Amino acid sequence: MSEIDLQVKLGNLTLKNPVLLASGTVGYGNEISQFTDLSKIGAIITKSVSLKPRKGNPPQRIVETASGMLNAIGLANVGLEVFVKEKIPFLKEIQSTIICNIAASSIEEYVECTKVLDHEDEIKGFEINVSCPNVKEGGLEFGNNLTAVGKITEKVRAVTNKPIIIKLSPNVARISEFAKVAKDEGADAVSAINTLVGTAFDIWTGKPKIYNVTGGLSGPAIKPVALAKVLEISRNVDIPIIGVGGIMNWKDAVEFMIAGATAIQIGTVNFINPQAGIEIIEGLKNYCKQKEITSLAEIIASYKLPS
Amino acid sequence: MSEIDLQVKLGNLTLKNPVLLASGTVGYGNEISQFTDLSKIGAIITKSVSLKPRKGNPPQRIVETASGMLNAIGLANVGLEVFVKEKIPFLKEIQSTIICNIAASSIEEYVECTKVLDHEDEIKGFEINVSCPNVKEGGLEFGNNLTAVGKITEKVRAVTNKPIIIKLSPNVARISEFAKVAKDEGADAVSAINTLVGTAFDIWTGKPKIYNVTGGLSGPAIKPVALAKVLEISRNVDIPIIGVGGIMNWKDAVEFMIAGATAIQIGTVNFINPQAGIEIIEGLKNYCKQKEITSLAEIIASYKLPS
Amino acid sequence: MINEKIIVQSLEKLQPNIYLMKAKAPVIASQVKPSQFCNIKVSDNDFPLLRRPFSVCDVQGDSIFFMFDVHGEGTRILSEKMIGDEIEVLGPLGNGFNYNKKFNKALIIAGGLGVAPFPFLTKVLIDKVEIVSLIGGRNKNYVVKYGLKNVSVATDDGSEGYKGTVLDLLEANKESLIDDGTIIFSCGPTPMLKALQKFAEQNNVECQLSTECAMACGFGICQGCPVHSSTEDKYLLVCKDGPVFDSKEIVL
Amino acid sequence: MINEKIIVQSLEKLQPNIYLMKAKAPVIASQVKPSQFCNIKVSDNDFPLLRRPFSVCDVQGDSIFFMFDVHGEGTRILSEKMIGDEIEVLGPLGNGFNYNKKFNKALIIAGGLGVAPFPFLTKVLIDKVEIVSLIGGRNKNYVVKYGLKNVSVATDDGSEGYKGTVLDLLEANKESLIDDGTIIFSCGPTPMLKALQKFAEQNNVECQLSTECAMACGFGICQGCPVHSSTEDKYLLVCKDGPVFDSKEIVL
Ligand SMILES: Cc1cc2nc3c(=O)[nH]c(=O)nc-3n(C[C@H](O)[C@H](O)[C@H](O)COP(=O)(O)OP(=O)(O)OC[C@H]3O[C@@H](n4cnc5c(N)ncnc54)[C@H](O)[C@@H]3O)c2cc1C
Ligand SMILES: Cc1cc2nc3c(=O)[nH]c(=O)nc-3n(C[C@H](O)[C@H](O)[C@H](O)COP(=O)(O)OP(=O)(O)OC[C@H]3O[C@@H](n4cnc5c(N)ncnc54)[C@H](O)[C@@H]3O)c2cc1C
Ligand SMILES: Cc1cc2nc3c(=O)[nH]c(=O)nc-3n(C[C@H](O)[C@H](O)[C@H](O)COP(=O)(O)O)c2cc1C
Ligand SMILES: Cc1cc2nc3c(=O)[nH]c(=O)nc-3n(C[C@H](O)[C@H](O)[C@H](O)COP(=O)(O)O)c2cc1C
Ligand code: FES
Ligand code: FES
Repeated sequence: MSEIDLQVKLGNLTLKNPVLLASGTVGYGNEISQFTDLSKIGAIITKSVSLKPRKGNPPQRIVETASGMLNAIGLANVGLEVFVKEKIPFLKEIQSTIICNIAASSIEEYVECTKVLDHEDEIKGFEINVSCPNVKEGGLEFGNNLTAVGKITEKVRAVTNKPIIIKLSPNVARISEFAKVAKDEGADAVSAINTLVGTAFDIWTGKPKIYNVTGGLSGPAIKPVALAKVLEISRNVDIPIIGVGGIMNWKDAVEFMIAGATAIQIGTVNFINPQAGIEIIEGLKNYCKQKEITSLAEIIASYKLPS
Repeated sequence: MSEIDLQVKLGNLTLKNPVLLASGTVGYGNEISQFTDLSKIGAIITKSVSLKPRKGNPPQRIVETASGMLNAIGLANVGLEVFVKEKIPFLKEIQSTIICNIAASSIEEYVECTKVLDHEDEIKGFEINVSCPNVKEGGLEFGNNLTAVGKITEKVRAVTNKPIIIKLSPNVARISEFAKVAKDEGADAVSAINTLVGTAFDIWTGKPKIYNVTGGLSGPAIKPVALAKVLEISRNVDIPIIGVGGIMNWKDAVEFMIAGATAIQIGTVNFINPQAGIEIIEGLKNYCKQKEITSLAEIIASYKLPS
Repeated sequence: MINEKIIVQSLEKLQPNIYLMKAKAPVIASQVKPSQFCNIKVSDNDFPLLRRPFSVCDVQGDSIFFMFDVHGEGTRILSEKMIGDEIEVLGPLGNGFNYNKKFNKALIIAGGLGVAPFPFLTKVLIDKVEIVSLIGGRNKNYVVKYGLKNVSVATDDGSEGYKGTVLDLLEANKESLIDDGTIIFSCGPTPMLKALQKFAEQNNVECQLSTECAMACGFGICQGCPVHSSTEDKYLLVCKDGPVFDSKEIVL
Repeated sequence: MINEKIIVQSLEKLQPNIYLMKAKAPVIASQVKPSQFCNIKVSDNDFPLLRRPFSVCDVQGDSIFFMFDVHGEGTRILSEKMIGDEIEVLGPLGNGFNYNKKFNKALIIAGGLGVAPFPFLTKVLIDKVEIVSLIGGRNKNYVVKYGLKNVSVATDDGSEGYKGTVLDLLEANKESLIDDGTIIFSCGPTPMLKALQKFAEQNNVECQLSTECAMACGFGICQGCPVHSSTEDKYLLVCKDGPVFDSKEIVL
């Protein structure tokens, strides 16, 4: 049997395989490269970068929950300038496809970041994290606001020809409406999902277990929710979807692709098994062999619903 | 030390303790009464009752997920008539407080059910399940629609003086807006949360693991989300909250009360440990002793947030 | 019915992947009937979340037996139990086989781990009626004859006994196997039960099916285990109304 | 740094609730330095989800040791490992104590399980400098002297040694304990480290703190483990920049 074709396309970006490392879960690649060969990964999505550096939240930033974890890192990052000067050179070396995730507190900041990074050859595309508070609107999340997501997509689209991926918030009633607006305004793909809002309390002190009070829930606990969001988008909007949320192994990855994902991202699992990405790629190949298909693309959105 | 006071109030309804059995997870009480003494429980909330009997969905209706389960029972129930004739007599015997959960596909159906059941002395209050598809509006969920939740509360309020609890859907961006509208239209309390929408696929057949395609996610996996929703309501709306979602033991129950819940419900855990309710009541008493407080009410919404 | 803390007394490997557990369970042992089941909390933490349903395979005095194959996480944990370990078990659940009637031959048809309830049924019926057992498995490693009488084997790959399904074996020998006083008692995968349902109808023989399906509670409160009634437009519950049904009663 | 499959060689109970595990880990054993740590996958399924961080307590040839108390689910699972069990371990992680400098006395201050890194440090320093160890515990069941030298004990309830905290003990004896060439190496609960930070400043003695905090990855990719820098308005990472910090370097 011939080699299995794992290639997938997101807009005009071709990835050698559909396994991406999720934003915020591999930093800028350097630490995890000690444990795994990043050149084999479909793409790396950088930790959210903002115009200015951000310190992030005070401790405690994370807490484990049943089959999941809450995090409130607070978008800690080195800022655009240091990112370009210090992080991109390393990213260049590792020969993986780099997608830059951008976080911002105003539409102008999204645009500004994209403009600057558009010049960087190593950055092959942008993932726009809209799960950030909109400072101008008093801290309400962009991600919950259809108009804001549309505006951000439109304005960012205007300043780059590289692929744009809008990373959607799951904390909304109908995520497909957000995917639709992203598509209409020119996005090449959407990522679904970012973390769910959650919290935890210490029952002896009455204090929240994380300083920020609420955090983002990730890990296997959220997989059923993420899958349902991917399916909802897939059934309603014609746009490539990158599935993310609770993927631990190749079986989970296949499940997301069946539900409609063109590619997938892994986040929390990197903390537990830094080689998970490569194991998933191998698992996908074996799955194709067992199913006797030569291209992984055949399984995308191959769900069979009862009639 | 004197006896610990576990009493809590929901509107004009006083419960001997804050531990309620959640709708759909104890049927009408008869089966679980073989394993536990229902007279000790704060209240039992019946399986959702609708005007006409409902067969429910074909199998498969449930599937286990990481620290959770998906269910799509399809609101299978005996219908109002049989409920009144056959189920209420048993509920009368068990000497627990009975709250009747009502599900409906139209506002009129909610009103009609409430009217009929208002005459039943055994029914001490109503929990209105708004996570049902609104058939008149083409199947969109009432629970996602502020106007609909307001209307339902208003109309149901008009036909009963018994306490009304609106059971809120978590599948919305800002649950506190729904709690607010419920309060404004005269609800005595809200329950938070119902299940999260989720799905799962069989990777060999491509079929969804449950016939209904999507189901409701419950169990420990959703606890952080449920807690965050309770906290959001508690910080924004002055209405008693019944916390529900992933409670397995007394510690979880305390966590919900700290986050703002006046009472709590247990669902999935009943399937695993039919005595969980009684164990939680005992655990709450011991907790009060250890904290040296005489009334559990002291811990409600006692969260201490960083300033 | 009770939530009993049973104590593991032995755990034997019957086949590379098939185990037989004996456990002290005085209350369940004194109440259980063949093809009733228990819902087992395999771990003492919240993982896996749900209990796992298993037929009571046999009863000896104060002890009950479970037979299981390692499938996923739950059965793996069970297979690693040690003598003396305590396990929380809800049971006995459901309705067992109905043999309190006049008949003279019990024809047992089991597929795979569907043999589990039959050692107990065999023990109960052994002095009363003739027993003939047809069991099927993927290959000889999936064939377990523990506690059965008069066994004929069918394997998909022919590595033991007849080559083919247990239904093929039944069909091939139906003349000698079935007479007026025969009741078929069956347990196995749903496709097998479906085929057997058809067979029973065509051959006009009473047939009781012990069915399986996903379960959360095991005792009637979750409504997670429906099976369609063939007589009314409604669902029956496998855990409460079953797991044993007359083959005419349900649509599989 | 490696994700090594280590093999349990022994598991000893040092106190009612405190265990010492020895495991074969050739790669980590050859690289690790005192107060570096490992992030341990305690189970071979997804429960509990995250790894658990533990200091390397000692090294003997190919083997490393971990000392731990049973706390929650993760340490309970560890305490039930059997000889021959494989465990996946990321390590060695972080930066250990800095002792490549001129000093003549190592004053070890440990609270509770904070003793864990010191058998290894003691082994490394034993022929080079004087070692004095002050260890504190809730009561005598929480006192472990394994692998330490010159030990004085403080217990909250006075059930062994000095009655009071280890800081009280230090304060009471500071004249004799501290001189110009002393470095304090410390590990324990954050309130203790905070008190020690103050003590070190007031007494002008070099002090290295091995800190603890919640961790997801343990190697710098999650940013879950911040500790505030005292020199700049930024966070350092306990797992990558620590766990050992100079007491002047951080705000606890
Ligand atoms: C009434 C009844 C009696 C049974 N008796 C036996 C028996 O005696 N011996 C035996 O080996 N098996 C028996 N089974 C099947 C047994 O319950 C499953 O093999 C077991 O639940 C698998 O659990 P797992 O965690 O190892 O597998 P996983 O596949 O990891 O389980 C995942 C989920 O699917 C459910 N599940 C998986 N397989 C089945 C199945 N075949 N039927 C129902 N639910 C399933 C599990 O309960 C769990 O919720 C019986 C099932 C039922 C309903
Ligand atoms: C660098 C470092 C070195 C450590 N070395 C040791 C050691 O040598 N011996 C030892 O007994 N303990 C040590 N600890 C603490 C140890 O990691 C915790 O006791 C352990 O994680 C508890 O896990 P659990 O599942 O039993 O407890 P649970 O309380 O159930 O754990 C729940 C969650 O909280 C985290 N957690 C709980 N307690 C701590 C803690 N004290 N520090 C950090 N995270 C915690 C767990 O990792 C987990 O994510 C160290 C911690 C760190 C950060
Ligand atoms: C510690 C942590 C930090 C994260 N930081 C970011 C971030 O900076 N930007 C972003 O878009 N998503 C961030 N995420 C979300 C992940 O990219 C991913 O969407 C989410 O974790 C769900 O996937 P998982 O369950 O595989 O982890 C973060 C997640 C975690 C756990
Ligand atoms: C099998 C099952 C059936 C349910 N049926 C109903 C129902 O009929 N009406 C309703 O309002 N909620 C229903 N629920 C939701 C529960 O009442 C509860 O809100 C939810 O399960 C979260 O709590 P838990 O995590 O403790 O289970 C059902 C939940 C389960 C698991
Ligand atoms: S398994 Fe719960 S009703 Fe049958
Ligand atoms: S624990 Fe992940 S960065 Fe420190």
